[in-house]
Amino acid sequence: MTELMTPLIALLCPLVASALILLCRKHPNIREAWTIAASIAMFLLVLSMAPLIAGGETVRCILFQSMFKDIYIGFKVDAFGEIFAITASSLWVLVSFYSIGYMRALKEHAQTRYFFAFCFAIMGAVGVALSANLITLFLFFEVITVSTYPLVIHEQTPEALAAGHKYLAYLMPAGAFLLLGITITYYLSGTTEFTPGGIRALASASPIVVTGLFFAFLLGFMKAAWMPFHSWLPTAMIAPSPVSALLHAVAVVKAGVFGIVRIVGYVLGMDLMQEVGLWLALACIAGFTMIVGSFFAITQDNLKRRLAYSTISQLSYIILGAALLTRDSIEGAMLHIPFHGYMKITLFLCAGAILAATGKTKVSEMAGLGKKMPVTMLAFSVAAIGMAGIPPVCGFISKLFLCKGAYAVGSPYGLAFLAVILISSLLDVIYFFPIILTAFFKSPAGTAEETGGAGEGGREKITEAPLLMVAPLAITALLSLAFFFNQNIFYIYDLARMAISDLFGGG
Amino acid sequence: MLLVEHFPVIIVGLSMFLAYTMLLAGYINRRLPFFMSLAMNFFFLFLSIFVLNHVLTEGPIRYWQGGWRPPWGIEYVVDAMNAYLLIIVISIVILGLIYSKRNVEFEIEERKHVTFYTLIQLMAAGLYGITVTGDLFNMFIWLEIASLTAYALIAVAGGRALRPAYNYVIMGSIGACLYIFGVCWLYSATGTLNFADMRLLLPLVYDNKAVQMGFAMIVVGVMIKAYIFPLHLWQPDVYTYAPSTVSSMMASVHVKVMFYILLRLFYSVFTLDFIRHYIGLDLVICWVAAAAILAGSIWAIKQRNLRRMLAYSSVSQMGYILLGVGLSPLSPWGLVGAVAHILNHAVGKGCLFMCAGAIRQQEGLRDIRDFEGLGKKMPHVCAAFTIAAFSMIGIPFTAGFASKVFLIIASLDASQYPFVAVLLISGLLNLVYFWRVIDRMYFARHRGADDPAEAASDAPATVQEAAPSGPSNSAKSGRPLPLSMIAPILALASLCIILGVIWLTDIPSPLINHILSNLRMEATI
Amino acid sequence: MMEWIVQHFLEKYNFWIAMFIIIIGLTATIVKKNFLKKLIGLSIFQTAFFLWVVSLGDVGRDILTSWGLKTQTPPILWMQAAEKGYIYANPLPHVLMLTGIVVSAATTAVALAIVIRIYQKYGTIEEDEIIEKEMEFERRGVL
Amino acid sequence: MNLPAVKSLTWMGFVTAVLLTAISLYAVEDIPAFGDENSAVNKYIKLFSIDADAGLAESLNAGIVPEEIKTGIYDLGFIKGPTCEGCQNENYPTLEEGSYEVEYIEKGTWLGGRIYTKAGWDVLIEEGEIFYNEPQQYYFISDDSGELSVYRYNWPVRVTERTEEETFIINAVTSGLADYRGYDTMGEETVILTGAIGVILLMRRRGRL
Amino acid sequence: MTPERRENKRDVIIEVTTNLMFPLILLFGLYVMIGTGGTGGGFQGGTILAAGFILYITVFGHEKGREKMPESINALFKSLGLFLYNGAGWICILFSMATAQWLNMPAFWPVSDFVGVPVSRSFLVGYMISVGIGLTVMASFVSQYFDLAWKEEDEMGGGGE
Repeated sequence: MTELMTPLIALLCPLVASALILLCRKHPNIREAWTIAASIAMFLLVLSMAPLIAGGETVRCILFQSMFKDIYIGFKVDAFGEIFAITASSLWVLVSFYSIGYMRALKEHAQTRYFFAFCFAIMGAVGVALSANLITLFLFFEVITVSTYPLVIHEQTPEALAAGHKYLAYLMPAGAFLLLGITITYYLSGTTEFTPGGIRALASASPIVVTGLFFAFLLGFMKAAWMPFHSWLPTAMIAPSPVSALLHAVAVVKAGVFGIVRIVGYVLGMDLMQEVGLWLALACIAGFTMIVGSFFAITQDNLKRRLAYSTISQLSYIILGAALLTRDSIEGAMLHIPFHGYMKITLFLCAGAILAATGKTKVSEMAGLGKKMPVTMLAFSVAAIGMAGIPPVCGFISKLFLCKGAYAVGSPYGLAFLAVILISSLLDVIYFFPIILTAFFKSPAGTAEETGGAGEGGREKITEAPLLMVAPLAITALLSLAFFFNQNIFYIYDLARMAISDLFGGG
Repeated sequence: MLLVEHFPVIIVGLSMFLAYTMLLAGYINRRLPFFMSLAMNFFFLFLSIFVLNHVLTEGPIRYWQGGWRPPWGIEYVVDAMNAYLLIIVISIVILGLIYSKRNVEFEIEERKHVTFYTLIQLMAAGLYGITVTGDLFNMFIWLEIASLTAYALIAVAGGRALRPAYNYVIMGSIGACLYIFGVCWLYSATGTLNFADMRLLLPLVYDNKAVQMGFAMIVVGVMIKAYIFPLHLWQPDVYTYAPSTVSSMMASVHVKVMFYILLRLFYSVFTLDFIRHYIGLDLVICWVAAAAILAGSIWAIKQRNLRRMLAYSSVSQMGYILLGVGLSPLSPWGLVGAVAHILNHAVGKGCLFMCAGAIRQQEGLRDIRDFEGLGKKMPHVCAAFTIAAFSMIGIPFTAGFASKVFLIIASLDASQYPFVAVLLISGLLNLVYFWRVIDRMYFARHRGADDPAEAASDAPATVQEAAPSGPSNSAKSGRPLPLSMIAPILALASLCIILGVIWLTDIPSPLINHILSNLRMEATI
Repeated sequence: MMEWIVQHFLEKYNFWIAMFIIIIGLTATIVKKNFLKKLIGLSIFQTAFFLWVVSLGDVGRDILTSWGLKTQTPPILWMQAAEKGYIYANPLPHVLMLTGIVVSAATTAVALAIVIRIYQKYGTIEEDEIIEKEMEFERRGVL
Repeated sequence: MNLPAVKSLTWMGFVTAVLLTAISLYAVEDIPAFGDENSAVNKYIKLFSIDADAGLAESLNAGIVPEEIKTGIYDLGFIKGPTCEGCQNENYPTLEEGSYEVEYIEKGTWLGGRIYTKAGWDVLIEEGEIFYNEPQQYYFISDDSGELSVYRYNWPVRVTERTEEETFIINAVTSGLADYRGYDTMGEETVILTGAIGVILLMRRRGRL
Repeated sequence: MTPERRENKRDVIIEVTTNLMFPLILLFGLYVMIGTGGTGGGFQGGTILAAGFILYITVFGHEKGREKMPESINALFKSLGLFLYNGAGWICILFSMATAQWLNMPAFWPVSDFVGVPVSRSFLVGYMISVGIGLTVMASFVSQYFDLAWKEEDEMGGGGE
């Protein structure tokens, strides 16, 4: 337990950057320089805490005591939060480069508002990762919700507005439920601090109350897009691609699953989940979401919507891992957060690059793109293979841990969920490989040039997207490859081990 | 007698003295009254800070008017609650004055400014008087001063404001008469008018029916003034058509002071024991408050005129405060939520009404549907509006969030679970009608029925909708707003955020504990 | 029942008279559509209320019943009052109600001013007609 | 208000009338009777009563307030005392020896412009010299029907006794209006001024203001 | 309050009677205000004075009424009365007593005795207050009468919404 100001400073970076962005709205280059600087600074600050935490320490930064007894607003960085913080902040660096290229390539309007809101959203995500108790987590949760609204409706068309209203209509009641759960927790136990293994005082509450509390939290973390409360996510895909990439593959939805894992591991606790039997309900929801989400994904022709449904099903791997309550499954869940983040962001960035380069959004139109934009499509293929859990991509690692965990449950339930994991991996293959096949091996129809030429912008020849867009997605693809060979980049693996030993004790 | 113990009476008496002087100064120069009033109110703010400091360190100030000990004479009692409210009232009055300078030049003909500012100062004097007095009948006098000035100030807008103003005169007079009627019933049972003395005498006659009915009459009379839900009929038109300065001042402080009468009655004259056991009113109050919250929000969703929407929103927000008061016998957090929301709502709603007036002055817009692209034209005002709207909704890091959390904790602590649902739902309803405006300001490009909330509200809204649609037929000064109007708006908006952070910390807890102990609550937080 | 009437009705007739007039005034205030009639009702209400409060200060009931024919006197102190056995009425209700009368007078003045403005604007002081005129204004879009 | 609102006002009027009738029927039993000079408004309010054993009367005749009555008054919080919780101490004096005087009054005597329908003791507590700001309490202890009832005198008694020596005004209404409650009167004049200014603001069409 | 204005026919009897009664009414008002033994009667006296002025205005019309009671003098009276009343309190605050003790505390007895009638030591401030109340009441009622009885078609409404 060491007291450091690092988390506060790390969170101040995007805050200051947003103010500077507003000030420099007349000069685009300076404005985006601030974004880059803030993202790199925050990433380094977050990373600087990693070795300390991987060594078993916990960094704590108490901002102030609140009027409620023994509740403070502050940050306590443990291993699990550090994993998510590293993921979000490292991806922000790449995405800020990417979004500069994207916004300029498509000549979007209101770029100042875009970068301004982006800073706040990232601050919310990292704040959720670093927060010490439920109150702090709630504050940053609402910050995420409010600040992503301008990004979702960035197009400002009626459809975008309708999508934004749907987004709020789902997430604001979620916030209300979360607040309800937090207040009930405080009322029952007198504290909302995250304690590994769960808050002791909750164990004495009656099972009905605990069940209601759990479902209040589950509804509160609707950001995790578990079915049947998922439909805001595909609708929100109307946002620009970097937004979809960072927010709907990483920040928002990962914050949701992060919260669920927090609840399972650090508020209710494994023992309580076990004895009340909530783990089964959670696991069933997750399994249902995995299978049905994959089926939805197969039916989609729009690339981003297909990715969105794939996100829905992949997030449920994490929820399932948390629900199974075994060492390996929770470790797999924790590892799947960064791994899925890197792979899924690669896919979204590729989709954005394709859109920027060719103006194509449908899978069926992508015939022959593999030759015209080889780097993009290669990165896409790598990420898609990883999604399906096929080595040599890091998706394999996390899914391996999940399968071990599911097997370790032992009971028929465990085997059933093992089967669910395998089936949904198969479904992943089914909905990803056609894209790769179409892109590489299917030669465009006879009028390919016309269709290519008829792409927006009326360009005669389809080439790669600008470098600012291609480089980040290449980097993420390489990272997701590298994680297969060395899981310990950014101390991810040590942090996961440390979190597991926090939760289950021993080593 | 310490000098600081003179400060409350100096604030009240000097503001009346100032008002008489402003009337004469108007003969010298028509601009003079405004500056006199502004300077003196700054002086009063200075004094009131000393008063709060003295109260927190030394204890309540008891000041005997004319040197007559209570119950023979009139007594001024200033404890933590009064001092807290006094600072709020004075600061909002100062900001309203700064705002009103150019706004009044736009809205009211120039030759009426002297009397206008004199009446504003008199209204401030009445509010200060209500805040510091410790005598039931004396409170009636200040109540009448504040109400009379409000009637005239509303009606001066002329036009559509006249009939609402007259309705307010009638309803307000009935309310004041019910108040004094109930006071005289209490007087007929105890023979005294002083708060402290009556608090000592009343337990002897708690089962006296005249006392119970007098209590009920006072509560109803004050509820009319504070437009608690079933008695709010006069309010929306008044707030819609009054001059912007007046409606912002009334919505932010006037109604708070009216509500303070209720607080003082509940906690300092009667006891929560009486309210619970002799008339069993606490849960009734809670349910009335819940009805007020929901009904106000739902009516606000149906509105298209911005200020009318804000008026109905005030109805629901007063329900928050009343809910806190109703929960306080069961949990101290209820009173904390009420006390916190008095400040938060004063700041936020004042800012919103000022924004409405500013929008009307620059662009001539009243109808929400005409707000497209307003964020580009008046960025500061729209940003302030957004922040204050967040505070009303209860987004974290704004002021409203704190009071919402206090009230939820209170209703859990009192094990009155339905009100938790009411609070959360009303937060979502606030989201609906405020987000409509924010969408219009910043994001909407196309006008029409693309907004589902508005398409839903088409049919019912036509009946009771008053504002003519379209910016065509309204006076507007195309010029950009002067700094003297933008500065108070931004000040209030930043206060929303600063308070939102301060309420999260434990900085206010000494003040809260003083207020709880001065209002005779046993528990502390 | 009989003694209830004697005790609470006949011996408190001041209260009942006052309440009767108060109810008349209050009902007229709320129900009447004519603004001047509303105002008149309000004045009736307030005046009846003052009447009751002043009658609270009346003393001398027990004198008439038990100590022969002595009576009360206004609370203006004079030397022989005590030995002549006069007793003083209660000054406080008079004090309060002098203030209340003034307040009601000021309220009436402001209300009258508003009524005159309304008459100058709409040409009528009947609430229904005024509301119809406002609807018509809306349709025409003036003001 | 719009048309439906007006209709609802009509109903509100009748409801108010019925409510007021019901309220007066309910509460009339505790309204003081017309001309009752012993009512709380006109003379005193009864605090409590204890049964009179022999000792109390003698001690009162000897000019000493017995302990039972003292503790009773303490517990009500009127007087600075050991058991006074949260009462306005600085407003009320102590009930110590020598700080009060007791005199016995026959039934039916006129004194200070008021009439005694019960026999009993007048207890006047005061500290400091007879002028402003000295704490005062007036109590009356009646010994009717074998029990001692303790009353506290109210405003009119004290004023009709003291107004001439304190304010040099023989008209008690005026002294109350202009001195004891003079601040009310100042507010009242301000209300008149407010009305006048409001009328000017609304109506005046010529002249400077 | 009919909007069309009738030209007022002069009536000799009424005008002569008013001319006779007007000073007497004012004199009686002054007597009620300050003539009685003690203080008090400010409000009543002021009302009687106002009644006299209102009678005069009713008979002779606004123009002559304004000659008798100009607007500026009216406003001066309105404020002056309250200055007297309020000022009495301020003097006491300056001497660091509680407000509105009407100066009859021992510190001020010499002053009062020097000025005053022996029966009443609060002579000074008592009369200050009576005269103040009377002035304010008279001026306020007269100005209210001026404004309310003012028949003039003005513009429809003000700048309201």
